[in-house]
Amino acid sequence: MIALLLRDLRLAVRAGGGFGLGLAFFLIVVTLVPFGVGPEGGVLARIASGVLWLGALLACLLSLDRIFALDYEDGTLDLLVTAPIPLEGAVSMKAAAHWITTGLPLVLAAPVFGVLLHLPAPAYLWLVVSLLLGTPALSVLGTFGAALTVGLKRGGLLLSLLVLPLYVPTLIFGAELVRRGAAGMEVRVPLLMLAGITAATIALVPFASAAAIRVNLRQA
Amino acid sequence: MIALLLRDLRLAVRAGGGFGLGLAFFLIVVTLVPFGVGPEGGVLARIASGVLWLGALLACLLSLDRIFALDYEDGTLDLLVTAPIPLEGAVSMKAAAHWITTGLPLVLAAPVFGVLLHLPAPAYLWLVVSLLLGTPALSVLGTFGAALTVGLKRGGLLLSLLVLPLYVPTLIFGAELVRRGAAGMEVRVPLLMLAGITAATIALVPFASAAAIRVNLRQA
Amino acid sequence: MMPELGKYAVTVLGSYVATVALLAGLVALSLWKGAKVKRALARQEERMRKNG
Amino acid sequence: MSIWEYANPVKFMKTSSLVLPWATGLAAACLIGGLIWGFFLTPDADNFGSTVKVIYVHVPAAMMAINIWVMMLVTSLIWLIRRHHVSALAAKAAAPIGMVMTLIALITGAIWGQPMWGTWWEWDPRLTSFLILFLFYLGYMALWEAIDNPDTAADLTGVLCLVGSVFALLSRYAVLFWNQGLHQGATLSMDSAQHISDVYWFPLLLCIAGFILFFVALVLLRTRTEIRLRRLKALEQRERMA
Amino acid sequence: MTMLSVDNLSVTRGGLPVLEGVSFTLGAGRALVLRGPNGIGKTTLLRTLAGLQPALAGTVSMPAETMAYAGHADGLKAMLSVRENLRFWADVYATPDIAPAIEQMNLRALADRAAHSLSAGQKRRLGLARLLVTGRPIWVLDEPTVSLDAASVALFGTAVRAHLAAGGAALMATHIDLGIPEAEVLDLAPFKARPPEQGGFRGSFDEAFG
Amino acid sequence: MTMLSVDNLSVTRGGLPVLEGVSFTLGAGRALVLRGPNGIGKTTLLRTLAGLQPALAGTVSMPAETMAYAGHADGLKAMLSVRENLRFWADVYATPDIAPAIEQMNLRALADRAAHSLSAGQKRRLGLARLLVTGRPIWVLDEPTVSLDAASVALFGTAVRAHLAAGGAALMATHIDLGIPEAEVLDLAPFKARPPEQGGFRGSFDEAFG
Ligand code: HEM
Ligand SMILES: Nc1ncnc2c1ncn2[C@@H]1O[C@H](COP(=O)(O)OP(=O)(O)OP(=O)(O)O)[C@@H](O)[C@H]1O
Ligand SMILES: Nc1ncnc2c1ncn2[C@@H]1O[C@H](COP(=O)(O)OP(=O)(O)OP(=O)(O)O)[C@@H](O)[C@H]1O
Ligand SMILES: [Mg+2]
Ligand SMILES: [Mg+2]
Repeated sequence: MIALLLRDLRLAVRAGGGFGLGLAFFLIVVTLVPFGVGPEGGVLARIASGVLWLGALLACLLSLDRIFALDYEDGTLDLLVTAPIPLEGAVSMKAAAHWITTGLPLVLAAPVFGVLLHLPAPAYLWLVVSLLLGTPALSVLGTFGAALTVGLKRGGLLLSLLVLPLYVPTLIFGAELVRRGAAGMEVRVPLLMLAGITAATIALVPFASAAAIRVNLRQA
Repeated sequence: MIALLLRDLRLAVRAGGGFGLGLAFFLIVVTLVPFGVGPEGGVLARIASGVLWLGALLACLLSLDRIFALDYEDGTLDLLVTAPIPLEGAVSMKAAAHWITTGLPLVLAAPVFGVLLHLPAPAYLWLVVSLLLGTPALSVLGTFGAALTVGLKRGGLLLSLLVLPLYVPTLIFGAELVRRGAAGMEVRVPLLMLAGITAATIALVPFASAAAIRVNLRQA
Repeated sequence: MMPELGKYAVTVLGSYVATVALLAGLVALSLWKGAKVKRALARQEERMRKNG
Repeated sequence: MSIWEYANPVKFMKTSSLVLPWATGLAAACLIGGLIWGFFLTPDADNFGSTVKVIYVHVPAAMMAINIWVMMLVTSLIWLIRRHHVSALAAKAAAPIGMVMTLIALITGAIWGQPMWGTWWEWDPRLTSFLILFLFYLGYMALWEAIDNPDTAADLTGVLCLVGSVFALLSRYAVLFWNQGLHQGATLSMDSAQHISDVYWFPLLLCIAGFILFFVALVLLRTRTEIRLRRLKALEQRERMA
Repeated sequence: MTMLSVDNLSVTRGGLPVLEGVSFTLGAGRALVLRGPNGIGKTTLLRTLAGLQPALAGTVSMPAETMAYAGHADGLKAMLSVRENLRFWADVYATPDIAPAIEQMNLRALADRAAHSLSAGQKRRLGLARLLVTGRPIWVLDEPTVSLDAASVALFGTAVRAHLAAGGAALMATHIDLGIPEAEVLDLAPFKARPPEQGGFRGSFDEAFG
Repeated sequence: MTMLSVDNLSVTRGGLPVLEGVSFTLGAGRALVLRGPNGIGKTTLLRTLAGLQPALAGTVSMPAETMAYAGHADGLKAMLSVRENLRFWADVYATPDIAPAIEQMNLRALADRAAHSLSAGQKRRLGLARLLVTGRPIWVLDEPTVSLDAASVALFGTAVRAHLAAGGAALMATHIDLGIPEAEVLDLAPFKARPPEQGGFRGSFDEAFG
C-alpha cells in the first residue's frame, strides 16, 4: 500500500503536477482576486480568509479529476481491484498522495499569501490551523467525487458539481475559525467541528469511494 | 469544420460536460463566496462584479483541460491533423464549441447570479456586455494552454498556471468595465480595450495553438 | 565600522541578507547541478568509449 | 566568420570556458565593490533615512528581472527561427535567474514598503506587474520541467515565451489603468531635472554593472550545464538504441 | 488437480446476457484457449472470472488470491520507466524480485526507458512481464499477443510453458495463434445467450419487469 | 501509375534515427505490407509518411490530399454512436454517404450503439469503416487487423481488394496475416539505422555537437 503512495507521489512529481503547481495556482488565484474586486486594502482584508479558503478548495478541485481517471483509462484500476490489497486502503492512499501534493504545501505557504491580501495579524495562526485540519477532508471527499465520475470522459465540471456541496461544511467552519480567531473570539466550536468532520470523513468516506469504483468497473 | 463544431457540442452534451454544468459550477462558486467572506450585503455588493468575473474564469478553466487531451488520447488528433481541414480552423472551432458550452450560458445567466450577490442595479447591463466581450478571449486562450499541455497526463494544474496569467488583461478590463459602468463613469477605454484584446486574440492565438499541437504530435 | 542605520536597521539588513541569500542559493544550486551533470556526462562518455 | 558560429555547442563550450573566469571575476569585483560602497560609504537621504541603501539591491534586481525576460524572448525567437540548440538552452538557463531576480525585487520591495508605506504589500501597479512577471517565469519553468523531449520542450516554451511576452506587456498597461500607485517614478532617467544625487548614482551604477555581469557569468555557467545535460540525454538514448 | 472450475456460468454485459451455460475446469499445468468471433463475450467472461463484474448465474470456484488478470489495456504508467512499472506491481503483490521477469520478456535493454517511449509491441511485452511478477498460479489473459512480432510470441509461449511446468494454469482469449499447441481450445460460439423467448435469461431489467 | 514514391527516407523517433535509406514506390492497384520486429520503426515510418512528423532525410512524394492514415488508436468517440462517428469523418472528408462503409464492415446491427459499448474487435471494425468514408486513394494503415476474428479479417481483405480494384493503393504494417496474398512485402529489418560510427545519421543534437 505504501508502494501505491510512493508511486502516486512519483507520478505527481514526474507528470507536471507536483508540489509546486498547487502552490502556484493558489498564488495566481490570490493575485487575481484584487483585479476582480479592486485593490483597496480594507475590502481585501475583510474577505482575505474567505479567499484563501476558496483558493485552497479550488486548487484541490483542479488537481482532482484525474486522480482515478488516469488509472481507469490505462487499465491500472482493473488490475488494482484484482490485486491483493483492499481497495479501501488503495483509495485512502490515493487521497493521502493528493493531500501531500496539494493540501500540505498550501498549509505551509498560506501565511505568505495572507500578506498579499492584508490578512490581519492575529489571523495567521488560525489560518494555518484551520487549513491543516480541513484540507485532508477536502482530499478525501475529492477522491469520493473522482470515484463517482471515473467512467466519464470530461468528468471535470461534473466532479466539481458533486464535490463542492460536500465541501460546504468544511469551508464554513474553516473560514469561521479564521474569522473568530482573528477577532479574538471563542474558537472551540468551529475548531472541534472542523476536526470532527475531517476525522469522520477520513474514517468513513473511503468505503463509499471504493464501492463507487467497484460499481463503475462492473460495466467497463 | 462545422462538423467539428457540431461534434464537439454533441459530445459536450452527451459526456456530462454540457451547457448546464458550467452554469452549475458558477452557481456553486457564487453560493460559496458568502460562506467564505461572510454574508454582509455591503461587502458582497462591493465584490460582486469581481466574483462573477472570477467565477466565469474558473468555470472556463475547469472545462478546459480535456479540450484536446481526449482527442489526443483516442487518436482523433492524429487523424484530424491529416484530414483536409486546416488545423488552425479546427482549433478555432474547438474554442468556439467551448465558448458556446461555457461562456455563452454564463453571459446569459450572470444577471441572475448578480442578484444573489446584491449587485447594484446599473451594473447588470455592463456585466452582460463585459462577459459577452471578454469570455471568447478566455476560451481561445484556454485552447492555447490546452494545446501546450496536450501531451501531458495530469496537465490540469499546469494548464491553469500557464493560462491564468494570460487572462489578467481580460479580467482587469472586464471587471473594471462593470465597476465603472455601475458607478456611471466613463467606460470607453475598458470597453475598447476589452473588445480589442478579444478580437486580436481570436485572430492570432489559434496559429500559436495549432503550432503547439503540431509540435506535440511530432513526438507522439 | 558598521554604519549607523537607526530605526531602519532591520529593513536595510533584511534586504541585503535576503538578496545575498537568494543569489548565493542560486549560485550554489547552479554549481552543484553543473558538477553533477559534468560527472554524469564524463561517466557516460567513458562507458560508450569502452563499449565501442 | 558569422556570429552564428557561436551557436555551435562545441564552439560555445570553448569560448565560454575562456570568458567565464573573467566574467565571474569582474562580476564579483563590481558587485562587492558596489554593495560595499553603497552600504558603508553613502549618507542617509532626507526622505528615506537609511533605507535608501536598499536601492542598491532593489533597483538592479528589478531591472534584471525585466531584461532577462527580454533576453529569453530573443533567444527563444532565435531557436524558433534558426533552430540553434544553444539559443534554446540559454533561455532555459536564464529563466531561474530571472525568477530569482524578480523574487529579490519583490522581497526587498516588501521589506522596504513596511517602513515607507506602512504596509508589506500594496496593489500598486509596479508591484503588481512584478507579481505577474513572477507568474510568467513560474509557468515558463514549469513547462520546461513537464515535457521530457528536449526539442519539444524548447519549441513549446518558445511559443509560450512569445505569447506570454505580448500578454505581459498588455497586463502592464491593464494594471496601470486599474490602479494608480504609490511607487517611485523612474528617477534613473538621464534627465538631470529629476536625477538622483550623484552620491547614490555612482554606487548604484556599479551595482547595476555588477548584477549584469553576475547574470552573464551565471547564465554562461548554467548554459554549459544545460548543453552537457542535452548531450548526456542524446548519448543515453543512442546507447539504448544500439 | 483442479485449480479453477466454472459451472454453468452466464455472464452479462450492459445488462444483457451475452453467454450462458459455460462450464469448464482448469487443472494445474493446463492451458485453455477461448475462441469465438468478435463480440461473443470473451472479454466479458474473463472479467467475470476476475471478479470485476458479477455473474448472472452459475458458479466460479477457485482458491482466494490465486488469479492474475491482464486485459486489453496493459495498466502501464507512461511516465514511469519499465523497471519502475514492474517494481510497483511487484510491491503490490509482495514478490521480491523483478529481474527474472525482465529477463524472460527480453526487456533488459529497455529497463530504464519510460513506458511512453516504447513501441506498441514493447508495451505489450511489459504488460506480460507484469504477470510474471504477480507470482499468481492462475493466469487469465485477454488477447495477450496483440501487436507482438513472431519472436515475442515465441517468448510468450516459452513463458506460458514455464508457468505451466511450475504447476500454474492459464486461461487465454485470442483470435490468433499463441504458439502453444498443447493448449486445449474452447469455442464460445455455442454458448451465445439465447433470447428469452427461447428460454434464455432475461436482462436485469426485463426480469424485474415481468 | 505511381501514386506514392519514397526515396532514401530516414526517420527519427525521440530525436534519434530509427530507419534509414528506405525507398519504395506504390502504384495504383498495389498493396505493400511492411514487416519487421517490434520496435524497428514501422509506426514511425507511417507517421512520417502521414506528415505527422518531419523526415530526417530523403523525400516522400505523393499528390496532395490523397492519403488516409489509421494508426494504433482508432480515433473513436466513446459517447457517439457508430453512425455518428462515421458521419463526423464523412463530413470532415466531405464524402456524401456512410451507408456503404457500414455495409462493407458489417456494422449494420451495431449502427446505433455507442462506441464505448463495442467489443475490441467491433471497435476496430469501426476504425476501418472510417477509412472507407475518407474516399482517399492511398491508405496508410498501422496493424489494421489487431483484435479482429477470422471473419472480420476476411472482410477487411475484401475491402482492401475492392479499394485496389478501384485504383487505390494500400501501405500496411503488420505482424500477422492480413489475408491479402497478392500484396508485396517489404521487410524493414535491413533498414535499421546504423550508429554514427558506421556512417549512420547522427541524432539532432549530436549533430550540432560534434
Ligand atoms: C514588492 C515591491 C516592489 C517592486 C516589485 C518594485 C519594483 C521596482 C522596479 C521595477 C524598479 C525599477 C524602476 C526603473 O528602473 O524604472 C524600482 C525602483 C525603485 N523602487 Fe521599487 N518596487 C517595490 C517596492 C518598493 C518600495 C516599497 C519602495 C520604497 C518606498 C521602492 C522604492 C524604489 C525606488 C526609490 C526605486 C528607484 C526609482 C528609480 O529611480 O527608478 N520600491 N522598483
Ligand atoms: N457497455 C456495454 N453495453 C452494452 N453492450 C456492451 C457493452 N460493452 C460490450 N458490449 C457488448 O457485449 C458483447 C460482448 O463483448 P466482449 O467485449 O466481451 O466481446 P469479446 O468476445 O471480447 O470480443 P473481441 O474479440 O472483439 O474482444 C459485445 O457484443 C459487445 O458489443
Ligand atoms: N517517445 C520516444 N522516445 C524515444 N524512443 C521512442 C519513443 N517512441 C518510440 N521510441 C522507440 O522508437 C522505436 C520505433 O518505434 P515504433 O513505434 O516505430 O516501432 P514499431 O515498428 O511500430 O513497433 P511495433 O511493432 O511494436 O508497433 C522503438 O524502438 C521505440 O522504442
Ligand atoms: Mg475482447
Ligand atoms: Mg507500431
